[in-house]
Amino acid sequence: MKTESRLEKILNSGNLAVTSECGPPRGCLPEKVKEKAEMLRGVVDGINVTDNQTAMVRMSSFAAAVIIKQMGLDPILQMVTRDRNRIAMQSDIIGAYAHGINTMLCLSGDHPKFGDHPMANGVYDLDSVQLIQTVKKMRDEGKFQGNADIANPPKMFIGAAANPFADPFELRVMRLAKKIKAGVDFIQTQCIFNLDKFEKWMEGVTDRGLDEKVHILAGITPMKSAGMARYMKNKVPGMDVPDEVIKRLESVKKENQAQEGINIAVESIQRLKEIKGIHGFHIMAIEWEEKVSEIVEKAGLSPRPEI
Amino acid sequence: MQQHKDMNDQQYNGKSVLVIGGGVGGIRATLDLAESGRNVVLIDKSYAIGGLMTQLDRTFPTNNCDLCTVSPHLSESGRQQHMDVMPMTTLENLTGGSPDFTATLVTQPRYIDINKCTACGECAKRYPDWVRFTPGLDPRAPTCMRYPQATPYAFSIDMDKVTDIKKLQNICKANAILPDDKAVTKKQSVASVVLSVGADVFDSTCLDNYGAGNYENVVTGLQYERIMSASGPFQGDLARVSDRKRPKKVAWIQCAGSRGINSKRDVPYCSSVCCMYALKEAMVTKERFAKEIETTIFYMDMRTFGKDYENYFDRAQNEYGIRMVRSRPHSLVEDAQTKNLTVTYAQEEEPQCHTESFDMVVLSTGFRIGEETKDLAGRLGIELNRHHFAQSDTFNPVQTSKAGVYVCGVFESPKDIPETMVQASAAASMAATNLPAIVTDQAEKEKFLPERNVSQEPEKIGVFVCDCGFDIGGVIDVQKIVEYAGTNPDVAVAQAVGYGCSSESMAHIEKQIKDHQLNRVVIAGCSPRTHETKFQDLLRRAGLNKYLVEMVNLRDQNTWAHMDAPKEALKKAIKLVQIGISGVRRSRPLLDNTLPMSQNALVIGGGVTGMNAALMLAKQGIQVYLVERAPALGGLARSIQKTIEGGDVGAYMDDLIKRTMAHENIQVLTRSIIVDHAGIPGLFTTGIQTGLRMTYLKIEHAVTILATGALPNRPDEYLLGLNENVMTQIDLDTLIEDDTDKIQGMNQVVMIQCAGSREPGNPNCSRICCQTAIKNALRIKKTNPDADIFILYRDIRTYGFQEDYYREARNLGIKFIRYKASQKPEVKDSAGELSVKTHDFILGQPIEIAADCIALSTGFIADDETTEDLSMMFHLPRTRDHYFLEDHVKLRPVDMSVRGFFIAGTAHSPQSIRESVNQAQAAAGRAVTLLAKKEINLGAAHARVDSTKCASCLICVRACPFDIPFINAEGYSQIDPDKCHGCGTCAADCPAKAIQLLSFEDDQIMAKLDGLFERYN
Amino acid sequence: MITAEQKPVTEIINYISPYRRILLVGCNECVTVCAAGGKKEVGILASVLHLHFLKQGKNLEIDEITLERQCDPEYVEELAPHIDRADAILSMACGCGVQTIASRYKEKIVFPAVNTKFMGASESQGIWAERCQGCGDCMLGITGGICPVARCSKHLLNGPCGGTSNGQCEIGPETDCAWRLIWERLKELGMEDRYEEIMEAKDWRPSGGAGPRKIIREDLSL
Amino acid sequence: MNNFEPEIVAFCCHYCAYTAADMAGSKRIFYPPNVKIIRVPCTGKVDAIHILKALEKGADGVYVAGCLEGDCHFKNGNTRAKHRVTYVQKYLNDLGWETQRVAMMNMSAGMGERFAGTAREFTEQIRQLGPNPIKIAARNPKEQAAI
Repeated sequence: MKTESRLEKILNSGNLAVTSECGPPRGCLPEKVKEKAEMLRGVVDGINVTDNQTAMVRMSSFAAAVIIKQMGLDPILQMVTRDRNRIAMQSDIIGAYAHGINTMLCLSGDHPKFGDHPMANGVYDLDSVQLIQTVKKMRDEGKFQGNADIANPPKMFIGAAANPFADPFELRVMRLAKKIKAGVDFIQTQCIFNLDKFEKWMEGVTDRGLDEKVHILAGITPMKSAGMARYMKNKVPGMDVPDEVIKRLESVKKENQAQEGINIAVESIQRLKEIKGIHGFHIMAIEWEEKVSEIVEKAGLSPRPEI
Repeated sequence: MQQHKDMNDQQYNGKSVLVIGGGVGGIRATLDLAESGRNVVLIDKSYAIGGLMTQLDRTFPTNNCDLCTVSPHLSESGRQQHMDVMPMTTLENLTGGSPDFTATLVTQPRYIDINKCTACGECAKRYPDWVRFTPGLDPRAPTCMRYPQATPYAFSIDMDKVTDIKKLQNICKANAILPDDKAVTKKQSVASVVLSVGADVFDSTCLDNYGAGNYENVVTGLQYERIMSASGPFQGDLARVSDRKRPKKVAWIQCAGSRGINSKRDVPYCSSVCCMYALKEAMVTKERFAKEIETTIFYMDMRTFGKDYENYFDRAQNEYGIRMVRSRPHSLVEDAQTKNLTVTYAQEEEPQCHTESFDMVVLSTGFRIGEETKDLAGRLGIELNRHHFAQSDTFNPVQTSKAGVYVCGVFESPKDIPETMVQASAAASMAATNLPAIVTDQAEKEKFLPERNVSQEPEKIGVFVCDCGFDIGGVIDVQKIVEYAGTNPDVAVAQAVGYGCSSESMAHIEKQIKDHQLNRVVIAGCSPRTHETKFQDLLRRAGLNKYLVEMVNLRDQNTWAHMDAPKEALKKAIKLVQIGISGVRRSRPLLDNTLPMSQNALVIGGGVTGMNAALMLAKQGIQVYLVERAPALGGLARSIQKTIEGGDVGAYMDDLIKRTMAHENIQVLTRSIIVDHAGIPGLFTTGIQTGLRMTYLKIEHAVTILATGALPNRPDEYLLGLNENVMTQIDLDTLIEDDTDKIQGMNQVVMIQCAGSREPGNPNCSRICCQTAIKNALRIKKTNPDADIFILYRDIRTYGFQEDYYREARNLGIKFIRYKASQKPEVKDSAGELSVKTHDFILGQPIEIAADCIALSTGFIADDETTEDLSMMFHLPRTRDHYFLEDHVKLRPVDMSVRGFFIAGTAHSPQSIRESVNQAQAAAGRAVTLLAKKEINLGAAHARVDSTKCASCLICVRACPFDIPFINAEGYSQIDPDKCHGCGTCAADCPAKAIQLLSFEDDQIMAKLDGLFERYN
Repeated sequence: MITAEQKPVTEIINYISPYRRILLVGCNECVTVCAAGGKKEVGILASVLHLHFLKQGKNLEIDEITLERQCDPEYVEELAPHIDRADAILSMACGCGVQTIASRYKEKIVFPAVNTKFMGASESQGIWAERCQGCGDCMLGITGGICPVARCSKHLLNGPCGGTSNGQCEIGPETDCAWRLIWERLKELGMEDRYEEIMEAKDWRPSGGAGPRKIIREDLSL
Repeated sequence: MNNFEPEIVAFCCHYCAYTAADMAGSKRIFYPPNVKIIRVPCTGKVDAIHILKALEKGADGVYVAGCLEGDCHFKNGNTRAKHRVTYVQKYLNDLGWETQRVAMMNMSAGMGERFAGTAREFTEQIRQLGPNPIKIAARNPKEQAAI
């Protein structure tokens, strides 16, 4: 065991892990965080706390993660390199670990252009790969990125994202390899709608035996409506939504589209379970946390093992 | 130099070349001669030069009125002094012999003093029926014919019609009317004569079967041109004569009066141009009026044999959807009410007759030689052929039966504008050989005072205002302008000068400049477009740089345009004059930079064309390098025995080669190839590797003539090369000469036309194949009268007089069987027994013909490799099928777009020996016009870079439409004055303002604005 | 080359409207080449300003001068004779030029007439694109000649991020994904393997992280 | 501002527009005398500065007249000119001037009617716009005082 991370334990136990996420509120009420997190109690092994996702200002992922931790749940601290330089990020990592947060996800983050502060300057002092290196170095060597020693270094279970659907496709496996080289422990993928393409990617991954070196959690997002599907296809960068999915949602009545979306999610999980190298699922039910348990149920992923 | 000049004078004082006929051909010949330094007299019986072309609306193959391209800029001094244009003049007789003729010329009274007439048009406006005036052209006319008064808009009084000459005299403010004008007879000593009298477009009314003349909606091709022409009867709207309505269905009937057997009304020859002009009229009809108008052409053979004409034909059918019906309708019937016309016709494919009704029918009538021309021929003592066209030499088409008398254009044989242009230049070129060029540059220099250096002088401006008679003076008070101009402190002289361009006024202005030591001149009169050069010369004569004059356009752009508002016109005039004065202050003396021109020529290709071109140049004292890649001269013609007219090619070639090798001015370089090239027009250097050792040698030359020829085509079909009895017409030609027995042994001979031509890969017509086939067929018949000869053809294209041989062949029982491109004949070889299978449209079934010999009319294919290499080396354009592409297919057929390059022979397009000779002479003639300049004038209006300001930003390099600027070794933009076209785009774009366009510099433009707006600044 | 483009004319007008006599100074270097502040643009701007103020009935006096290079004191010295009669200086050079003038003529107010944009190359006539951010530690040698710092909108040294679609950057289809370009280049060079080498966190000191930068050449300094 | 007679500058290329103007004259096609032509070899020579200076010096309207599009004697001078006219219009717009005070025209050498027509229309257009604001300002010292 590298860390105290529950997620690490689950994964090492050979069980399929399940994570989900909750986006912190755009205000100060801790209850908002609590409500969402509560819905996930006993349903998942870790809760990603997003870091100003889509570059919209929200409660800091650090603070929200602390709240969740205090509820006795297992937050996964997301950290983007967009908003803070290496000094700020390392201090947050130490601070978070001091609050018992032991799992984190290293991202570069959406460009400010997409957020509510397009005029903001992206920092990008480090990129995600370098952040992985940094966290690993802090954990394994007890040194800051700048090489100074850390008294009582943080032991973070390090995660990163992978998007098999962004192009150039041929780079996507190599990029994963690069993150592994940098020291990532687990990967949460972009939401998967195009399963064929995903399987192709996984072939590449297993061919190189990368699945032996990292735990891959397949990203799942239930669609609330055909409209949402279309939006994701056209508006969200690096998202690959096949037309069949949109057609399938359109084919049912509006009021039933949400249910259909959940069905699709569940079916996807069933199919993905069969793929070698998939060690779990990351269910991103954006502002729809209440549905996660249903999905986990139907996908036969519950109850979550006790460790 | 001086001595040389005297010698010149003794040789021929005032001797000229006489050009008869002022059509495009005559004008071309006149200009070529004048430019090459020969005195030339151009006479025309009409009161305006321009000839037939001026009546055409648009002309093929460019489908626009290109007259402006050719219209003589007769005011350009260099030419003017060699040129005397005499309208309304005829040749009475010609005595003596070459090169010492005496011509008696009679000029009919015009009753207008050309020197006074300003072409204001008042007389024609007030008394239209008393005054003859044909602008002739479409509305572009005035812009096209930039004629100064030497050849005016050509007014003349029809005295028989005039009832009261006084009235005329009163309205003519220029008092140019000469009531007692008399015919003038003049003796002119002449070195040679060029006949360019053209032919008449014959009176179609004799075609009663087509109701020509009785049916209103039956018109001739020329009438149709006039109807479409904007200057025509319906102001350029296509309309039927009967009801002024736009026709929905128009038909053309080809060969109306041509290729006929009815000797009363038809001529037997082919008029050569009708197929193309019918296609053109049909295309223009759809292009300019309405796509919906149905156009149908009834024809016998589609004769689009000219350069790229086959493509033109394809476009007509495929892009414009013009309907082609292969049939010669025997009659037309008019519907009494609708005045529509019913055409009855049959097609060989099927027996029954068709009838179809049209709104309008155009008779494609051809050329006839008129009685006047026959008389003229008599007076000149030249022979005519059986069709009354000028008899000319087989191997020298412009040579008439009389030494020193040359012919060009339609009078030689029916032909279109491009070929007329070629022949005109050829005839001019031949005519010039009888008359050494006048060495003028010396004379010029003597005529002009040395230029005064005005750089240190304060501006001293002279303003001269024309009243141009009523045209300016009648609208505004010239005196007021003069007074106003005087108020400018630096205006030393301000005067009214009447007709500024009249000789008296010019002399007066010259004197004023000298007396008052003026250093800037403003001429307020007509348009600089027509008169600037005239006044620039005036300044030179007065010892001033020619760029120190500014012309103010008071007439064309003021009084003419504002006659309705004289008060405002005066205000505007004053401002325009002020603009002129302010502008001229900033004008600087500029030098037309010139370079001495080499007097050598490079001729590439040692075939018929190359040798003829070389000899023409050599005869005129030009040093010629004749480069041939083969070990010996001769080219393709070497393998031809006879021409269709029976000329002995072999003998001709022997003699030609002998003369070429022998000429002291020709250096023959066989086994030679061009390897590099540099320089500017007039001063090229070209590298050649020559001889077995490929020795490198560099030659300097002013001009280059491309005579690289084409290749005999050998397509891979009809078993050619697989069976010895399948041969090309060239093989057959030799066989006929060398192996009489074999010919006599032949029972059946089959000839297949268009083998490897008019199909993908070689889309155009090879032009010579039809005549070649018929030529060889006739020769076989001579040696073996019993032989059955079959000619399988798509269209028989025996244009011009070749039609005679076509008829003869048919009379001798030679069978002509048509095939379609889609249904080509098949050649079979069963155990050495050859036979040809083809579809017979008349029998309506396939037939098989056993053949002892199959002759394929394979024609030409472009020498792709050679033209590609040379076009890359010389930066010359090529056609889609890899022939060289001339600068202007119609009006500059042997000039290439790069000055100093000329093209002739089959490198231009497929053509006969005779035609190649023509182009060779033409190319040489055109080359001489350039060489005669002796120096390269690079003009003054070019962009100049101030390297101290240049930021080397490349903007000019990228902006120049002609890729002239480049960043030189010092790292600054450099623009070669000799290459710059003078558009000024770079000057406008230069972000460092480091580039100025001389004579249009920014401060000059700003000064003009100041002049206009002084009130506010 | 340093690229710049003219400021909105209204902004320029606001700067100078309090003054009567303007010294308008162009530069014959970069801003000439990128058609922002050369002699030609100086003339055009002067005329535009005249149009505006004459319309107000105010006759603005503008002296137009274009210096060889506004970022060299010697050239800037050439303004000395004209400086006194000017109420304000309007510079069409990049920021370097404006500051050189400001430091030389302390008593006179200097306004910039252009916005200095970036270090770019001209793609074709009239089009300039950013190519360098002067990071002071050039890595083009290992990125196939394409700079991730200047051309990746996140300056990722280990790109591409997950936002690439159809080879374009997530910020918009008009921007190429620098890492796509780098990858293609590496493939052309047969250096695909290079891609998997991790680029360590960048030391930003040479790019200004350590404060304003200076180059000192002892051998040249007098 | 009644009986206002606009002062109009037309930069005409030698090969087309200037020739067309001569044509109009020789065919006696009348057009307003307000238009004063300045001849240039090609409209490619006409730059923003020339147009601006004309306005600055007091022109009520300025137009550039070149060959028909695609027919430029110098290949593309007229399209270059068109872009420069647009460039000037952008400035005028920023300054709150009427952009219609400057224009680009195209005509072939033969189009005397077209020349006269455009001259007529443009003059009328400027007449509607009224005089160059600079001139108005110059006439009312009051406004001047205001500044």
